[in-house]
Order: sequence, then structure tokens, then C-alpha cells
Amino acid sequence: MAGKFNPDLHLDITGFGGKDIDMCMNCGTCTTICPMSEDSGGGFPRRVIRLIQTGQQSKLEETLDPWLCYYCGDCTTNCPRQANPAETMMASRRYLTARYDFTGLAKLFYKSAVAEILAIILVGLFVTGLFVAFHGPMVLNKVELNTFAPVHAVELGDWIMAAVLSFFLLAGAARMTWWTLGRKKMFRISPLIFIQQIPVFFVHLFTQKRWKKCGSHHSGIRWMKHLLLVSGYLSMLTLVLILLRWFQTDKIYPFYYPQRLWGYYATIALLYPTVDFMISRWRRKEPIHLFSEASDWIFLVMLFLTALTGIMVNIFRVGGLPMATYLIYVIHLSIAVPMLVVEVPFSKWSHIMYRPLSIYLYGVKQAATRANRAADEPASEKVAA
Amino acid sequence: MLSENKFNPKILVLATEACAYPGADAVGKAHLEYGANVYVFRVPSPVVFPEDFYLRCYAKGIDGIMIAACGSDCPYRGAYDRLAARIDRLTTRMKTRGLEIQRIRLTAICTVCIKAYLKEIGQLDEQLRALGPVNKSVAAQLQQTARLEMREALQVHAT
Amino acid sequence: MIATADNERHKDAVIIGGGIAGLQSALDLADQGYKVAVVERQASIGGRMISLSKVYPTLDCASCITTPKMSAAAHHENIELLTYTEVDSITPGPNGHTVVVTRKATHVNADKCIGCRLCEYACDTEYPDDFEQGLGSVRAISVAFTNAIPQKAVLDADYCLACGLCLRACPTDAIEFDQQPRQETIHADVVIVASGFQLNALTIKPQYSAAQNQNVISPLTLERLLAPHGPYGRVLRPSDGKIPESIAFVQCAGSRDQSIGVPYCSRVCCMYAIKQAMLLSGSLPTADITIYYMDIRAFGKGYEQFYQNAKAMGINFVRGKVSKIDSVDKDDLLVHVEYTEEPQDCVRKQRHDMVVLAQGMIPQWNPTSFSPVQIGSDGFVATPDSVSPCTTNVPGIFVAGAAAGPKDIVDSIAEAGAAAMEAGRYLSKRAHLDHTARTVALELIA
Amino acid sequence: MDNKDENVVRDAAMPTTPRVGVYICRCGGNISDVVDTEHVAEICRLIPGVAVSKVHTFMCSDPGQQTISDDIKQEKLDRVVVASCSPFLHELTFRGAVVRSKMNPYLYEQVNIREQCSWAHKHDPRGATAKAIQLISAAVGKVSRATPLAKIRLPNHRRALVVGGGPAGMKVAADLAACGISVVLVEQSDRLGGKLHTLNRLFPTGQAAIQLAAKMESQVLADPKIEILLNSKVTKVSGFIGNFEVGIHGNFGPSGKTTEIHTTVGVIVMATGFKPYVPREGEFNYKKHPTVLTTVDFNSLLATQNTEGRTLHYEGRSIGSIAFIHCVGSRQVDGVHTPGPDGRLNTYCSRVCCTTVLNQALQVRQRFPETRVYDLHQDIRTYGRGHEEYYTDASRAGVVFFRYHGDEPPTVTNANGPTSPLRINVKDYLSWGEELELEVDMVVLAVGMTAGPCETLVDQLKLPRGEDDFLQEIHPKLRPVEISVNGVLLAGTSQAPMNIQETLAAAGAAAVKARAMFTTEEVELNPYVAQVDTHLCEGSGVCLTQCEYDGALAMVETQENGHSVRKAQVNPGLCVGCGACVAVCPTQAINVSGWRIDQYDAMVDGLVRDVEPAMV
Repeated sequence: MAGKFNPDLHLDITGFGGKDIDMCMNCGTCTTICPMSEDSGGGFPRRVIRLIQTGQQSKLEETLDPWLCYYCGDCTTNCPRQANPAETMMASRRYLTARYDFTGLAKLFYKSAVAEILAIILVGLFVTGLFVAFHGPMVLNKVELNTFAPVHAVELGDWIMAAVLSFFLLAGAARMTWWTLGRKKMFRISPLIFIQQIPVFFVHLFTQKRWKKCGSHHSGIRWMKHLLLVSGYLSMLTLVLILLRWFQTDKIYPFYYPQRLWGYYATIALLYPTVDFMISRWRRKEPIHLFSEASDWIFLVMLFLTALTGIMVNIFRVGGLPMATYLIYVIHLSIAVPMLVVEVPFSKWSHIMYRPLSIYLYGVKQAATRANRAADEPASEKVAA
Repeated sequence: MLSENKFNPKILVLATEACAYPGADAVGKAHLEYGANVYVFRVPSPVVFPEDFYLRCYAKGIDGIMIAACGSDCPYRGAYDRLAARIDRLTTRMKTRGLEIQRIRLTAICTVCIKAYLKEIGQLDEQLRALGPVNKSVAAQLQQTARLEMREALQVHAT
Repeated sequence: MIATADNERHKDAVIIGGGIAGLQSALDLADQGYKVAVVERQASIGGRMISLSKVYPTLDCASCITTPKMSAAAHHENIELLTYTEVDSITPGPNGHTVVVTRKATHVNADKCIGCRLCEYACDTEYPDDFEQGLGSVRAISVAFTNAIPQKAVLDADYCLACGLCLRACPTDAIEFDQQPRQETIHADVVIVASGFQLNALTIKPQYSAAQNQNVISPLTLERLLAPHGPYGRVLRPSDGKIPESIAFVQCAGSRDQSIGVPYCSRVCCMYAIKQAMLLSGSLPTADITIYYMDIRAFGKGYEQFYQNAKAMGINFVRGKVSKIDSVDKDDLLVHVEYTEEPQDCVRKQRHDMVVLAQGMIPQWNPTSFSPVQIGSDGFVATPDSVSPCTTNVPGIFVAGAAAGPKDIVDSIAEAGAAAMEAGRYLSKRAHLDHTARTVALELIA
Repeated sequence: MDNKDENVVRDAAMPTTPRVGVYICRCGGNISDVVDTEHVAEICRLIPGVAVSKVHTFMCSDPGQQTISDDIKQEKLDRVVVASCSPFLHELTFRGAVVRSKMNPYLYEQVNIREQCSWAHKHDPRGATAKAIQLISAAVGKVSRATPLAKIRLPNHRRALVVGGGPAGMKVAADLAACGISVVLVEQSDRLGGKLHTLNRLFPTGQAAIQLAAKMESQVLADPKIEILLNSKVTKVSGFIGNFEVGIHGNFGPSGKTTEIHTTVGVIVMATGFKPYVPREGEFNYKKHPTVLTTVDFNSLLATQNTEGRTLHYEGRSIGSIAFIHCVGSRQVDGVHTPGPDGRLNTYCSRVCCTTVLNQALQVRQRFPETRVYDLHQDIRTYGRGHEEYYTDASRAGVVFFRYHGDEPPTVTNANGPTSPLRINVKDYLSWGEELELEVDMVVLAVGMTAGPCETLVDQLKLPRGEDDFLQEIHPKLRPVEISVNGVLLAGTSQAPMNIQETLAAAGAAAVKARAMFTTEEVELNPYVAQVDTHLCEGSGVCLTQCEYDGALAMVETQENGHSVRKAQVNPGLCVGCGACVAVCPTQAINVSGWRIDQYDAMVDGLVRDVEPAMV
């Protein structure tokens, strides 16, 4: 099998934030220092670096390796050539996200912060415009949010947005599946295996438990924070997508009522990690936060602002400030919506899908290999006999 | 010990200082082994030995001689050709009186010819074990005639 | 300090360091008729080389190559050896360099000592022997090692209990407890720095567990284990004296690694690892020997053939840098490495009885604080002139051997000869100038 | 035993009662682990003539040598035998030791019981012990018949011949001239500088090679002690240390015509350099495709390419990508590579090519940023100070590396037509042995160094070459710049591949040895030359017919008892001691001093003697 050489690939990855890929001399330190690599079939992260160095684009697209890395940074710390393998893995994830996305928007947003900010502003203005044009009557003597923004209308918007975003995200997931399972070869895998492995996807979607294996002690803490964040936005997703009618009420329930408690929990679970991550990125405390691309900052800032404005809506509502509530509500949605529209399918947030999916696909591949081997064995025994 | 009563030929190696002696050293340096019945003498060039020297060695009980020369790498001009011619005459002489010509062996061993050295030594040792001990008296007689012929040649040369 | 005739001397050249490079420079200068002083901080000349077992690519015993040179230097009429002596300062001046040295107290009168070692046998205070890399022990008073030059006893005051046993044992009353270090001054036209190298710490990469496991050893320790007159007389692993069945050589364990601040190649490690592997497979024929490397740098004359021979002997060469070594079952070691050249399942954890870390070479000596000699970014003496690789920034001060960067014995010896030539040229130019000056002076008088 | 033959054994050399001291070295276990040295010492006392027999752990050490000195004085020894390592290592050491005790150094004999005994018979300790005894017995026989010899002293011409005007030659010439020694520098081309003219920027300093050449040249030209002969060759050389007669052929001198001059020099320095390996036609597509170059070609391309641009240009075309292939003509593998016309495989590493390639690759990347560079190597051998930086910098500059195995070298083919891009197929071991394919516009072959041309001198002086065809030094550590012919020294790449710094260091080391040879008024030579016993010589002249060395042997008329007789006479400066004359002398009147036939006979007697009566 002869691989062809695409000499521009490493430049491409560098465009996605890859650092010092050329410095790697393929000594293998990163591969063996990595606590995940053995579980991932070895050769990781060097395999990714080498594929980039040798310009094997299609093989890079076929690999799941970048998604199996959780960036503990041990490889970068130990690298004798300061080739920064961890950041290369990060950049590969961005690159792959862009490749999975058929629209080309992901690539645009990753490569140009201006484009991403512009897109966010545009969508934000659009949302604001919607409110300006179609908002309900503003009751000013008390807070009546559901009059200003009728819950069924917002819910409808939520659903439309969810459908559109899911479409893009699933399209990316489909491309990822198609490439990583070897394109047409994937039809040779028994459908039973695909079904059997489904629990893996959900376990990893909700727990990210693979992360725990990654790196030294601070990875454990990072995983906890990340888990908190995941629970936060899954909570919020549930609250605004499924339970919005219950969540967005004008009646102020006592503090201990579940919709309020859950909402507060979700807010804290969103605010604490985002603030912590921003500080860490600012101070470059951990290996993972040594290098920050614009897309990283935009994501964190938007998430933070969404959570902040969300809780402010609640504060103003409970505080009985109608005008402030309506205003901050509009601002809240003008931030949350563009964030979701831009981040979920086309940028960093897409990893909420790709990470568990990669583990699922990895599981499928492993199971398929096992099945093949089991099928081959009797045959080889026959030959031997 | 019984095994010691078995015939153990005494082998003399005449090794040139420039090539074969360091070659024999190289065998030891590589920690490769051969029989302890092999004795190496260092010589500037084996061309120095008259025919009767070899015969005298046999007469004294040396069972086989290997001349380890430099071959074409010989640092002395013309020495190797002269040596080869002399060994030719010697073997002819040995043949006439039934002294086995396998007892003399002319080789070229370089400073790094470890394998060649071991091979030559091994073959000579094997042949000598098959032949058994040297016939000392035959050798002694041959040596006497060789010397006499040399003197006679001088008379011819003088006249 | 007032100079007296006793502690001042004039030499053509002072050589700093009595290792193989220093000795070669000294011999080459002395053979040209120059008067030379060799300053050596240890009790014996011979440097690193005398403690090695055998040397590549010829596999001669190191001692057999070093002792003739040591002996020749010791017997040379133009060479004076100042052992157990430290250099305090080097000051260049219009009339040559002033080198101030401290002769450390040996507490033994060198003129009286006959090297019979009776004091050593009598002494009952022992401490770990540096020469044996701490594997053996040495008495508080002893001759440095078997083939040391000079064969004179040295008493180590740090360990001596002043019990007086040696005093009674000495047949020549040579022991002087009250001996004091003394400073001496050497005026010399040239100085050759041949101060050699040391290895960086075995524990420089904590990932290699050298601090936790005794069986992670230095290559110099293995040299002593392999030496026929070494501490055990055979190769045993340090923790429990077991005969190792599986030995790993971890290359670039202290070099070519920016994460520990040594980006350069130490140049000798590949070859000595191959040599040690060959010697090990000779003394332990059934042992598995693996060399983990990144690039095998067998660059010298006959080196490549040496490497190929080792491969043919069955020594395993695995391309991959070891990232981590863990202890397992107390004494054994688990080496984490990627077999980078193998197509599948390349990340492995290999178990070994003993691991040798190819520590990096770093300079032995930093001359900047007491001399104007400059060093390069790697810490070795800087050689600004590419045409003569032995010249330093100071006229009349030259450098030889590993003091100017990692170097093997062959290259050190060649460079030591070159340094002697540069020094010789400098000296003959000075002699010429002196002569001219004298002639001019005479003419003026006339 | 038939040793009564009066023709064979002359007792003249035998002292009335020799007192031989035998010293057996344990070599720290190297010997004593196999040979029972204590037993050997005990048995050797029984050998006739042996007065003292002792064992020491390191005979070569100071105390070991001291033991010999003490015994010579106290035991009144007149002969010494040391049984230790190969005489190549320590014969001189022990000669020195006996000299210090006022004994003639040639009454010393060394027995090799390490390389040729303990190491070679490790699994036969009894055999090795017995062999050691017989060998010592033989040596005692030889040394008992030894006569005191003296070194031959000959006039020393304070003049050096330096062959080769490259950097090594210029350095040696400059060094020697600076020390007041006159030098003849012979260069076959029309200018000094040698291979420096083919180089571009030198690593690790980045200095321009021609600058260095010019600097060194001006130094050499300015020194009146150096006579420079360009366009000339050494055609004839004879003589010996201190007195080499050299014929130099060339078109120098005012007339510009081809002339030959003769001169006498004391020392010859071989600075004959190297030849770059020339790939065979078709090797990596060399000579079959216009853009397959060698590193040598590429150096001149870099040197002449003045314009900085986005890509490199060669013969009118833009070169978008270059692949460098390492180890071309080096590290060759038997059965994989085709031997050269002389049937030789270059199995050695040429030492300089890795850094050369990286130096060139880096220059390309820096000067022509859009020309891509690929590097196909086996191992990157940037061993020297400042060399690893080239590797790191080349990586940083975006050079992409591939690693192949010596037995699976990459292939280079034309992608399409004869002037199309080149296609390289490589089994890349940085990619787990995967077959990769690259298309490039140019391939640069990193050619190694092969032994330089110096046939005349090699043939006439009989200089030994190593397995790699380079001139072979005596010992890389003990005598690194000397060759087995006395008075001939090696400088630079005539000896082995070296970079410029190493070449200059080696040249310095050669110069220092040459200078040391001129510190004495006379040259001292070993006394191993033919010697005529005038009592036995009958003037047959047979010996003369055997001698190959002009002037070494002659028949002279002398007066004996009033008669004029012809006797053979030896010129010790020219006699090489080969012994061709010895074998043919009917009266055994001629012998090589120190290696006499009667001594060999005594050795054979010693070898067959039953020294160990109780054991048999």
C-alpha cells in the first residue's frame, strides 16, 4: 500500500493552532508517556503527528485518535524536542471538526476569529430583531415574562433551532462515522455490533468517564470540573428544550421548588467551570491552557455570558423588575442562540457529540475486529491441520 | 587423564608482524576460540626461513606448520613471491621422501582476517589429527640433504 | 602571599587535567622539549579512562592503553605531575600566565611513601569508593587504585578517625597528620585546559526511577562491573547481587532532551553502550540485552562495523526513546517504550533486571570564575576560531579533549595532539619574540 | 632432540650462564582467570637459565615495572621475559623499564599469553596454562641467545614533505614552518585549498569555505620556510625516516615546463585527502535524470545561486521540492548494494554527510522558503558540538524526515518522462514501515567519502590500508597519526572521513609528531636489520640476488690475512630487515638482528621441551 504525500497538510493543521509539528523526531516519548495510548491501540499521539508530517490526509480523517485524547499535557511536558504533541492533538480535533462539517463554516470560524464573532453578532442581531418585531405586550407593573415572550413561541423557536443544529451535527457525525469506519468497509460490520455498542455512547456522553484515565492528578480534577459543566449544560438543555413550560413561569415558586433548584444548580455548574477555565487560560496554569486560540476564548466567554445573563433574568424576575427582566431576557437569548448556532455544529461545542461518538465507533471497530478474528480462526486452524 | 593420551598435534604458526600476528590477536580480542595446541611465533617476514628450518622443526617434533603471511599486503618487496617459491620447493622435497605435505600450509592472513585464521587453523588441525605424529627421523634425514644441497649450490654458484 | 622559591616555579606549559587528553598534550609538548606541569585534582592521573573496562572500537583493555601513557608521562624528564591539586586562578599577563594552585593535604609525605600499602591494610575505617562508583569501599588511607600513578597513599581527613593504626603500620614514617594544604604559583607561557567531563545526574529524569531503584545504574558503574579487576569481579546487579538475565540500555537518558536542558548529543553513549552490550554478552552469554535508542551514532573509523557486529551477536536494538521506568516487584524494572519501527502494538512495557542510563556529558569544570576563559552556551569551553579548534578566547590558553565538548577517546587524543601543536606554535613564536627583544636590547647596549 | 648439528646452532651468542627473569602478568584477571599464572611461574623456574619467575596483577603498572627493575639489580638478571598481553601493546613499555635499570632493551622478550592464549582458549584452562609455559620456554630460549643491540643512528634532514595542499596539508605545513622546520608542500592541482573549494558554508560555524581556504593559503604563501609545488606529483620515494629521497614531477619553476626535482626530507606527511563517492550510473537514477545530484554538486549549486527567491532554480526550472538521500556510498550492505569497480563495498559511515545534508537542507529552507525539503536517512548522526542544532533547526524549518533501513534503500524513478518529476518510494520506519511515495523535483544524494588517491606513495612506501581502503594508523589511541612505515605520518582524511575541524585537529596532531621527530639531531631506528657475520661469509653473493632494496646490500672487497676477499655488507638505513637474504645463505653468515635463525631454533626447542616433568 503506497501512501501519497500531501506536503501542505501540516501547514493546514498549523492553521488550526498546531504547534511545532515539524519539531517531532518521532522518538515515541509521547506515545509511551500517554496513559490513554495503550488503550487506544498504541502509537498515539505520534501516529497523528506522523500522519500530519507525511501529509496523509485521508488517513488522518480516518483516525479516531484525536478524540481519544483528553489533553493531560504529559506528552508536551516530557517531549525532548518541545514538539507539543498535545497541542497538535487539539489542533487535529479542530481540523477534524472542520472536515466533518460539510458547510465549510467550521473551517471559516476556526481559522478566522473575526468571522466567528461576526457570525455571532449577526445571529444575535437577528434574535434581537425577532424580539423587537414580534415581542408580546410588556407588562410593567409586575414581571410577566410569558406575556412578553410567550413560552409556546419560545419553545417553538427552541425546537426549530434544535432541529437545525441537530441536522448539522448529525451530518458531521455521519461523515465521521463514514470515514472512520473505513467508508464502504463499514457495511461489512454486523448491524448487531452497532446496536450492542449504543450504551457506550450514552455512558460517555453523560459521564466522559474515559477522561479519568488520562494523565496525572490534575486530570482528575479537570474531569470533575468538566463533568460539572456537562451536567450544567445538559440540565439547561433539558430545562429549556423539554421542560421550558415548567421552567419559564411567571409564578415565583419558593426557593426549594425543583425547577428553581435545578436551574440554580445548572447555573453554578456552568459558571464555576467557565470562570475557572478562563482564569487558567489567562494564567496558563495547566498544560492544556498553555495555548489558547480565539475559538477557545469565544466559546468560554459566550458560555459564561449565557449563564450570567440567564441568572440575571432570574434575579430581576424574582426582584420584581419587569423592564430589566425583559431586556436581559432579550440579551440572554441574543447571546445564547448565536452561541448555540455557531458553537454546537461548527465549533468547539461539537465535541459533545464527537467525543462519545468516537468512543462508540472505537468500540464498534474493536468489536468488529474481534468478530473477524473469531471468524478467521477456525479457517486458519484448518489450514494448519 | 585418558583423553590426554589422544594425539594432540603441536602446530606452529609463523605469523607476520604486520598482518597475521595482529590478525591472531584479533581472534583473541573477539574472544573466539581455537585449540591451545597452536603456537604463534612473530616474524618480520617468513621469507627469512631456509627450507631446512621447516624440516628441522618437524625433526624436533612440530607436527604441522602454518605460515601466516601478509600475502599481497606484504610490506616487504618481493618477499611473498620468494616465500611461495620456497614453499613449493619444500613440498616437492617432502613428497620425495614421504613426509606428508599437509603438514605445511601457506596462508595469507590480514589484521582483521579472524574467520580465515580460524578456518585455516581448524583445517590444519583436522588434517594433522588424521595423519598422526610426524616421522621425526625422516624429517631429520631430509633436513641434512637440504643443507648439503645448499652447500653444493654454492659451489656451482662460485664456479 | 609572598612568593618564595619553594612555592613558585616556571614552566613552559601548564596542563589542567591529567586525563587522557591532558596526558597526550603533556607528552607531545614534552617530546618537543618543553617543560610541562600537569595539574590533576585526583590522587592519580589517568582520568576517566583508567576506570573503564575496555574501549571501543578495538576492545583493548582501557588500562592497557592508559597505563603506558601514564607511565610515560610519569617518567618523562620534562613533565612534572602535580596530583591532588586544585587550580585556584589563572591570570594572563604580559610575561605569560600565572597559575595559582592548591596542593591539597594528603597527610602523607610523598618523598617518604613507598606505596607499600601497609597503612591501607592497617586502617579499619571504610567509606564508599568513588573509583568503584561506590560499589566497593576504600580505607580512609589508601593508594587511589591498583595501577594509580603515583603509587602514593592519600589520607582522607573527612573519614579518618585519627586512631593512629596507619601511623604504626607505616615502615617509613611517612604519615603526617598535621600536613596543611599549600598554595603554589606556576608561571607558564601556555595553559592547556583538559579538564574533561562529568555525567549529569542519574536522577535528572525522575521518570526513570533512579532514585528509587538501585538497579537503574550509571554506565560508569557498569564499566566497573565489567572490569576484570572491578568490585565484584563479575556482573551482579546492585540491589540483591543477582546475576542479571535481562539488561536494558536506555540511550539519550541525559542528552538530546530539551525537557532537561541538554539539547546536544553526548557523542559517546551509542558506542559505549554497544561495547558494554558486547562485553556483557561475553560474560553473561544467556542474558537478553536490549539497547533502546533514537539514532545509533556509530560515526568513527571502524565504528559502523562494530555496530553491525553487535547486531550480528544478537543484541537487540530497539528504536524508541524510553519515556518512563517503573519499579516492579521491588527490584525489577519496567521500561515504557514505543517500538517505533514496528507496525503494530508498538507501545510496550518491557521488564528488565537492570537498566543502564546513558547519562549526558556535561563539563567537569567551569573556568569562568577564576580565569578569563569563556564558555559556550552548552557550558563547555568556547572555541571561537574554527580553524584551530583548540584555541580559546585567551591567547596562550588552549583547550583539549572533552573540556571543549563531548568527545570520545580517539577524538580526544587527536585533539590533544592538535592543542599541543597550537601551544608549541605559540611557544616558538614567543621564544622568537623574546630572542628578537634580547637582540634589540643587546644592539641598544652596543 | 637433534640440536647438536654444528651447522645449525652456534653457541657464540649464548652467555655462559644467562640469568633470565620471567614475569607473568595476571592482567587483572584477563589472563589469570584462564591461565593458572601461579602454576606457570612455579614451573618456569625449572626452565634452564631462569633465575626469577614471578606473577603480578598488572605488569605494565608502575609497581610491576618496579619489580623488574629491582630484580635486575638484586638478582643480577641479564635477560627479561614478560608474559602478558600482545607485544604490540607493551613491548615498548617493558623495554623502557629494563632500560631504566641499565639493561640493554633488546635483551627483553615479550610473550603473548592474553590475546593468543587466555582470551583464545577461555574454555581450556589446562591447555592454556600448558601453552603459556611452552611459549615462555620458547621465549627464554630466544632471549638467552639475544645479543645487546643498539638503535641505529642516522642523520636527520630537518625538512618535511607534505603531500596534498588541502586544509590538512596547509595546516601541517603552516604548523611546522612556524616552528622553524622547512616544508615542501606538493599539490597536484593548480591551487591550494583542496576540497575546501567544493564546499560552501562550513558547519558548525557557517563560515564560507573559500574564505577559510584563502586565509590558510595566504598564511602558507607568506611563510618563506614553505616551498609550494603546484601541478606536481610525487613520483618516486625511497629511503627511510630522516632520509627520504623524493622525486617530484610537475610543471613548476620559471620555465613552466614539466620538470622533475629531487629532494631529501626527514618526514613525509600524507595529507592526500579523500575522494567523494561517485554514484554508479543509475544508482538512485543518477546520470539518468538531470536533477539527480550529489551533495558535492549541490554545494556548488548553492554557492552559485546568488539570487534569493521563493524557490531554488536549477537549469532554468523552478525546484519546488528536494529530497536528500543519506548514506549513498556509505554503510553499504552486502547483498543489497553493488560493489564498486574495485569490488569494494563501503560498509563504513562517512561521518560528515548527515550534518552536511542538514546544513544544505537548512540553507535551502532559509534561502528559498517555498522549496520543500525531505530527508531520507537511516540514522541522523549529528554527533559533534553544534551539530545537533542543525538537526533541530532543520526540523523547525520544516524539513520532513523519513527513515529507511540499510537493506531496504529507497528507490528513485522518473514519475513520467525523462525530465518529469522524480518519484521516490521509501519504506518509512518513522511510519511503521509503511511504503510511502513522494514526488520531487530534485534528488540530492549524500555521497560519502572514499579513500583518496595516493597510489605512488602507497606502492613505493608499502603503506598499509585498512578494510575501508583509507590509510591505516598503527593504533587509533596509542599512535593515531603514525603508520607502520617509520617517518610517515597521516593528516586528515587520508586516514578516515572527517569534517573540517576534525581534519585540522588531526593535522595538528600529525604536525606535533613530525616536530617531535626533529627535536633530535639524529634519527634513531630499530636495529632489526641484516647483519653479516664476516667470519662465516664466503662471499658467494647469493644474498645479493635476493635483495629488493637498492643499496641495502652490497659486496665489498676487504683485506683478510693479506688476501683481498669479497664480503657482503649491509646499509642499515635502507635495509628493511625482511630477511630474504637470510634464507639463501649457504653458510648462514647473514641474519636479521634480533630475529636470528638460531634464535628461532632455540624457540622451537623451547616449544617442544618437556618443562613440566611431574605433570607428564
